[in-house]
Amino acid sequence: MEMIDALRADAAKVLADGRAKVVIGYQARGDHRAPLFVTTADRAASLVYDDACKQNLAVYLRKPEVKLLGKAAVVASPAAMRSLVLLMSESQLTGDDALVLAVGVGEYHGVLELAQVAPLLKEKYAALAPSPELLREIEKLAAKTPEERAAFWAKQFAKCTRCYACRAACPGCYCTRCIVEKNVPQWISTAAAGHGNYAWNVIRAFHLAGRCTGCGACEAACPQGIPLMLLNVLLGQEVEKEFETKAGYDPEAKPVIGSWNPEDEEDFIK
Amino acid sequence: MKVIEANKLPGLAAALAGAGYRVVAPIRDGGEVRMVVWSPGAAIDTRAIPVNSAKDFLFPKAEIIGRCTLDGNDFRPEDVKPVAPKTVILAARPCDASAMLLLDAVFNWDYKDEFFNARRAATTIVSLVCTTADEQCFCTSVGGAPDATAGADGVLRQADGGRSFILEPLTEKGKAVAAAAGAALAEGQAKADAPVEVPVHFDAKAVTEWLGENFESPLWREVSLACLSCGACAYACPTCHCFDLQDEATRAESVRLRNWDTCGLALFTAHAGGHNPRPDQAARWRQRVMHKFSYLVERLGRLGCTGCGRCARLCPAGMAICETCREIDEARKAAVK
Amino acid sequence: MKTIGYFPGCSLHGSGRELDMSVKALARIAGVELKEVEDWNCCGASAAHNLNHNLAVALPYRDLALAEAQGLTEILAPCAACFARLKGTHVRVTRSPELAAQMREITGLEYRGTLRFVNVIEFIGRLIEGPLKGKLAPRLAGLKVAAYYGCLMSRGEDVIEDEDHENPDGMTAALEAAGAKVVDWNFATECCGGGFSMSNTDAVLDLSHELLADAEQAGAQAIVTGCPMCHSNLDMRQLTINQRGLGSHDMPVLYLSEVVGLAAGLEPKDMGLDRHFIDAMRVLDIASAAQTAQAAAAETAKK
Amino acid sequence: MARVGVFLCHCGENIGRTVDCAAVTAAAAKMPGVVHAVDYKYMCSDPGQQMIKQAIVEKKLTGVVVGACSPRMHEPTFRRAAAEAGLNPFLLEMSNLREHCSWVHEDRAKATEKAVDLVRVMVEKVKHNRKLHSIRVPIEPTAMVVGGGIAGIQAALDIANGGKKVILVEKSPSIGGHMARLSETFPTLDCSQCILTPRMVEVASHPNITLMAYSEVESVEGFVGNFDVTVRKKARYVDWSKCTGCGDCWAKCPVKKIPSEFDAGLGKRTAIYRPFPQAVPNKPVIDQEHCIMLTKGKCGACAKACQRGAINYKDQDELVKIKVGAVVLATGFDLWDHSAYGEYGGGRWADVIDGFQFERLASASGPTDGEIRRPSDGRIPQTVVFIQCCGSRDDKMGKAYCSKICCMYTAKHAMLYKHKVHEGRAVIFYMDIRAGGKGYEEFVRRAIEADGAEYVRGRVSRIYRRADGKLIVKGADTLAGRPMTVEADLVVLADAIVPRTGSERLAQMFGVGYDTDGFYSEAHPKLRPVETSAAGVFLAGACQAPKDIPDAVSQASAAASKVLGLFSKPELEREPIIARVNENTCVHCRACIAACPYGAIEDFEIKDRKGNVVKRVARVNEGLCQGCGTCVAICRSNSIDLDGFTDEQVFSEIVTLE
Amino acid sequence: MLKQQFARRFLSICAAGLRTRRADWDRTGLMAETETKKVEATPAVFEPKIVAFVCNWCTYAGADLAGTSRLQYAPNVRIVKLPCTGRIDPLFILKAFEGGADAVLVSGCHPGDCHYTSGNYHARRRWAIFRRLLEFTGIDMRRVFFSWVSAAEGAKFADLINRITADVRAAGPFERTNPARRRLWK
Repeated sequence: MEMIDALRADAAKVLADGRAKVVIGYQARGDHRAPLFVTTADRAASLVYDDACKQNLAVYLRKPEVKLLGKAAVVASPAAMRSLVLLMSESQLTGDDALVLAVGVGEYHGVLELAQVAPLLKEKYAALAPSPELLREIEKLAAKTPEERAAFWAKQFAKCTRCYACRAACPGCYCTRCIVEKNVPQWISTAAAGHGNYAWNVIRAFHLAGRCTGCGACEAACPQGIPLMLLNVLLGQEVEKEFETKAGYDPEAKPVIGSWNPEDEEDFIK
Repeated sequence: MKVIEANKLPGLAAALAGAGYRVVAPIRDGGEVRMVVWSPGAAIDTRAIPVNSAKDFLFPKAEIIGRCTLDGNDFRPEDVKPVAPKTVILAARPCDASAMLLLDAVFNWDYKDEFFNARRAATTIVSLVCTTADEQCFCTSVGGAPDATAGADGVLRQADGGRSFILEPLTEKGKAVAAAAGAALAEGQAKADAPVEVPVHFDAKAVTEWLGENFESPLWREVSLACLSCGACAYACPTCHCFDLQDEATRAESVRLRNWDTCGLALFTAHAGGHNPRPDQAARWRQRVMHKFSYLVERLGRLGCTGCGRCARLCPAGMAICETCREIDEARKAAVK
Repeated sequence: MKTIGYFPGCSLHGSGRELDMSVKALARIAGVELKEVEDWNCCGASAAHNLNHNLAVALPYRDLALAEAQGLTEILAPCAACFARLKGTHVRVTRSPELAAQMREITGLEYRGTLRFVNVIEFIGRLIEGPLKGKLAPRLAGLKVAAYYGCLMSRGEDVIEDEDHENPDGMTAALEAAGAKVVDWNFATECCGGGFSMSNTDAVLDLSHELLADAEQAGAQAIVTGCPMCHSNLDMRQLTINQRGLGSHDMPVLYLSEVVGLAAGLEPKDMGLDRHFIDAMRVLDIASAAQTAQAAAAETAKK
Repeated sequence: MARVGVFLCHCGENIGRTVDCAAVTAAAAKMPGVVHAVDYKYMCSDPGQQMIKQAIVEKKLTGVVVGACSPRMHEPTFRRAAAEAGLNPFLLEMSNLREHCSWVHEDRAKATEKAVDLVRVMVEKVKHNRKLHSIRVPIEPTAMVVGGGIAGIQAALDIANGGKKVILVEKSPSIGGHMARLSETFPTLDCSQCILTPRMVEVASHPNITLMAYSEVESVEGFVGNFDVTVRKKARYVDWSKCTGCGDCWAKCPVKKIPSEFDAGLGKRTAIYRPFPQAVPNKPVIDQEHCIMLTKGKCGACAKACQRGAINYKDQDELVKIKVGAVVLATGFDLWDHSAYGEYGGGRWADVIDGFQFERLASASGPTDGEIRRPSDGRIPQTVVFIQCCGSRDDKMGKAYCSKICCMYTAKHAMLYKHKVHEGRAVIFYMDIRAGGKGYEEFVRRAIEADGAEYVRGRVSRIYRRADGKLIVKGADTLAGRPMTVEADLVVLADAIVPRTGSERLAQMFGVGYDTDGFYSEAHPKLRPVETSAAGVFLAGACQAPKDIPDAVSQASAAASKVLGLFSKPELEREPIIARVNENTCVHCRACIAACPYGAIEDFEIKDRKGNVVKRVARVNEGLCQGCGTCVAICRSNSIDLDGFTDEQVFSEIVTLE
Repeated sequence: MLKQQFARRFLSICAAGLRTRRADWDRTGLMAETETKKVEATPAVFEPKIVAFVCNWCTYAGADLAGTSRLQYAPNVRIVKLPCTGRIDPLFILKAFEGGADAVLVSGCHPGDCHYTSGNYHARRRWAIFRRLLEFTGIDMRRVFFSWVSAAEGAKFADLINRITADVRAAGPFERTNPARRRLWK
């Protein structure tokens, strides 16, 4: 059976069985892929899944209106599954909050309970890594002078309109009041330019340090094409190197920023 | 007939820049085409639909509209004049050009906005007749057309199968631009290419009517499920004009900023006391549609949508206002039956 | 381990012939090629460090550089002193760029620090875990042996890395594989007097005597060692010790490689077992006598 | 609108010499919000304070900045003055113009410029200060003492005699600890048990003390004044309320060969046992591991023997939750395991023993009735070698620190041995003799001079065991500069003192810090030696560092006085520098909960009127929060703020520095 | 780890000693001529503006000790006192740079010494990541300093401030290349 047929069959089944009230998946709209909320088994046939599905649907599990529909079964790639595990580790999701229609790399893993996600990831997708092109890009940038890097990012951040699509697309950005919206005192300048854009983009990346699961939804969401994954992946690598942990594999994981080890790196502290 | 070869468009830009214009044009940088200020060497691309709209140059995303200095307890307001350089926007899409008419109306409705008007007065818009479109384009559904010239001071028509362009001034401003172009434009003959065809997706009048009666429709929740609450659509929109005023201060000075804002964000209507009259995304999406297809029609007699399709192209969650309108249209038809 | 670099050093060509012979015999049946380092020179152990510290590093440095240049990655130095000098030099020059630079200048050769070093205990440990696994018979069952490590097989934190420096047990597995019983004794890491071999023979006699006496008290019927220096002190000097009236020792002293060779069924003479001062050939007889006695005892018990 | 008063102190000439105070005052007067600025020679003096008080009243000040010395010096002084004038003391801030400016800079212009900045920063900060009120926490006036050794006993008795209730938790079946195992004590050589047992009995009979023997702390919640400690009462299999301690049971127990812990393995005990005859409580427990009934399901000898029917093979562990206001940790020490020293036999030889084994050999109540007989063959050793610093002062193999008491007890051992075996030889290898203490040096001299102990300064490199059973001790006499060999019959190793196993887990439960060796960390090495970083948790005895009996007892009494001091008021007052959660914006990601060094942040469920959970959030426990602000910086949505150092305050400081 | 710390402290003391000696030497007049010339050539010495975020219990107290010991150091640093390094939000650093600081110093208790047991460990981890991000987005790491200074290290504090001031002075004003700087308003 084709992967997509199995996925559709499972979606129809969980709805028919009442195990889930809504299946969150993808639909095709021309070349675009848009989310599809399937609430009746007969509509499961509209689900699609292919490489064009860039959005991380885990993001919908926190949306109040979606929650009102009842328990969801969410179509999730390995990266999105890592997001689910991250959300579990941060008490945003618990055991029976959702089901997962687990789409792997080149195979389909069927309907999983949330508790089964981390074991699957550890077994099959422990080595998920950013693309070599991205890593090369980071290396290239890191090799430049601080002034060159500043110029590179100044050009990128200048495009930012502060639409916060990056934030909206990210399952990890689930704060109901983002720090950028805090105005007593004002943390980050509201103006979509210069220092405000620098601070916003730097802090956004920092708040995902040790939490980014590498799905790339933020970068895909950015209407201005800012290469946000350069920042996310840089920090992900740093965290992996220094603290030997990768986000989204352990539902019991302690937050990287929020825990410590006496042996942590400190050669920069003189 | 003023004609220019397609590959000489940069020459036109250079000539206009030389004549003291700030030249804004669709420039290709890497994978994307954006409306930006032309600089020597930049590649003008009239085929792709620019990511951003021409609005950015009349109503920027952030702007200082007030300033004061502080010296000890001494507080001194300063006069801030609009920054309004003489500008020509080359090859703006008709949907962007026609959006200017709505912006004009909004910024001069109950209050004449000094900053917008100064820039509007200094700006000449040379639109482009569309010979390309994509599946998100729906100008024809909202009263526009690929070859419409509303809001434009001049128009560029692609000709001879793309080898050249005809520049046709429409207003005095447009003529001034043509004159400033000087030798960059040659007098000659060319055959204008046919504009692209954009299918009609819905009946805008009917949508407006339906909206008037369906503030509480269950449809809103359904069509807004995917919406994630961000400003991607509004900030790409050529007509969205909501803004937020913010004061930011250091020890020595403070500025009043006018920043883009959007009804898509929860904070837009959040009250200080915690109440939010638009409590969920359904209410916010409804506002977006209502504003464009009902309130503005009612208030200014104009739709707040020119069918450029940017919002749908850029939406990270696959939302499309055209889609919503079509569903409304269908719901209406079903109801009539 | 198909091929390994081989550094015989002086003693394996002289007093330690048996070690050389037995190691080579073992390597042969295990199918390991020993590639002798070409143009090797003195490891610097015996006299060099008394004369000149630079010389004591430069000599082994040259060996290391040669071995590396010859494409070797691992060096087996059966002589414990050679092993200590070679590995010690490796540790020192890889830790100190200054010393490395000095040595480069003195020898005109470059050592990049890529070599690994194997002593006879580790080598045999690998053989019995690898190619000789299942090929050893407990031919020495019933023989009680004292495993003697001395200083060079037990000390030097950076040289002997995987041993308990006070109570080493690297030989135990090999000896037990050969069927021998390893006795609990006190002097496994004590000094044989090697450093005084030439200068203060009396001290050597005293030390070696104490060592032999403790082994006897512990019930050992043979001493097993890996170091040619220890071997020569213990084996060669027993007669002198007895002559001096310190004791009346008659203790065979074997190389570990010889013991394992016997277990592997090698001819004693091929390993030079007949070359010892104190008759070493008898260990097989002692073992077989003990085995017979035990069999008889078991028979009696059955009845 | 803020009305800030700025008061600049010249500190005699200390500030005025380098900083142009008049210029700073003039600059301050022009700062936004400042309505009053004066300078004065000594602001901390009575007239100076009076100036502040007067201005607060007359100028209706809403905030005060005092530019003077370090706030560590006089902040309490000025805050008290402000409070006396009716201004909330937390509306006063200090600019450090002396330690951070006038004393460290020479250039008058630059120092003055910096002083203006320092004042400005605090003016901006104080405008954002809020009135804060000391936090009052009720105190449960019951103390818990963990560990029933001499330190725990002393602390418990002192607290109990002070009129407060004490729960004494001891994990073994009897209190008494190591001291009960000692033969005599240095430097007076009085009998350890003779001086200890009356104290043990007093504990048992004291109306204010509840003794929980054979019990361990399982978990801890709460904070100073209000700890909720869960104690595991281990299954005893003997109903102590029925038991009279007659001894019929252990007389009948068929399992008699269990090495006695109390006798350091030299004596034997039965499976149902009391550790030693003077045990308190004097009641037996059944050793679950060795009892035939409990392991194999048959036997029942003790049940048959017990006339009171006190044996209960079905007994189970019981968890008891106890509310206490303060805790004294007195968990004591263990001896380091010398089997790591291969050169001393690696623990293989029976006649190489540790100090406790020697104590038991020398003790009249010990397995040899006080005769020094060596474990292997029971012979009286003619030569005993004592080796000091076994594992102590040995960074490589053992511990880097000096175990402090070994010099003294080794001298005592040598002395006791010589008193019992007059013709015997006692040879002591030592690195240094550290006999600092009242009568200690004299004691060591007596061991050498009167009792003839042979002190050899040097280390032992190796011990052999000869076939005849002699232990050949090879060492160096570094004073004589020669190697030395002693043929000994018994070797006593003075093993390093290490914290009790499991003490780290206990520290984690109570939030007490510990060092790399596992000893509990005092709050300040000099000035707060019995407090810990966890408020309301105090230390006594060797759990903090190696200690002899008088030191342990002193610290125990000190800890008891701290507890009584804490209990002297019904409520606790704390500085209100604590974190607060904005529950509207908190999304309960729990990062703060994981990060808080004090476990002061808790999960909290916000419920509607019907009791449905509307939202889960983090909530700060005011009693536990110490105000470090780590949670504040970790919170991504910035839903936590720290009173006294709010984001607004800090930002205004930073922005002011532009 | 302790040994490393010791070595580090020891080295910093040595470095301080060397500097003092060189300064003494300068005062002998041997270098006076060149000194004068230099002053003439660049009359305005660049005075860097450095913002220091320090904890109350160690570094602030260490700075107090530098004061009571009358150790002289450069007047270029402005201290913002927090209870603990754990309180220092990454945005504090950004804010300081936004406001035109030429450098930022973060300093607190040595590992194991934290008054709050582990605030400094949290801070250390935070900075390990955040500094990479700053570096990658174009903030020169010669502008960000981290140091452990205990309440007993008055000399280390004075030396640290002198070293930082000298380093930043050598690096020059950050105004032009500072990516976080507030520029929009001008």
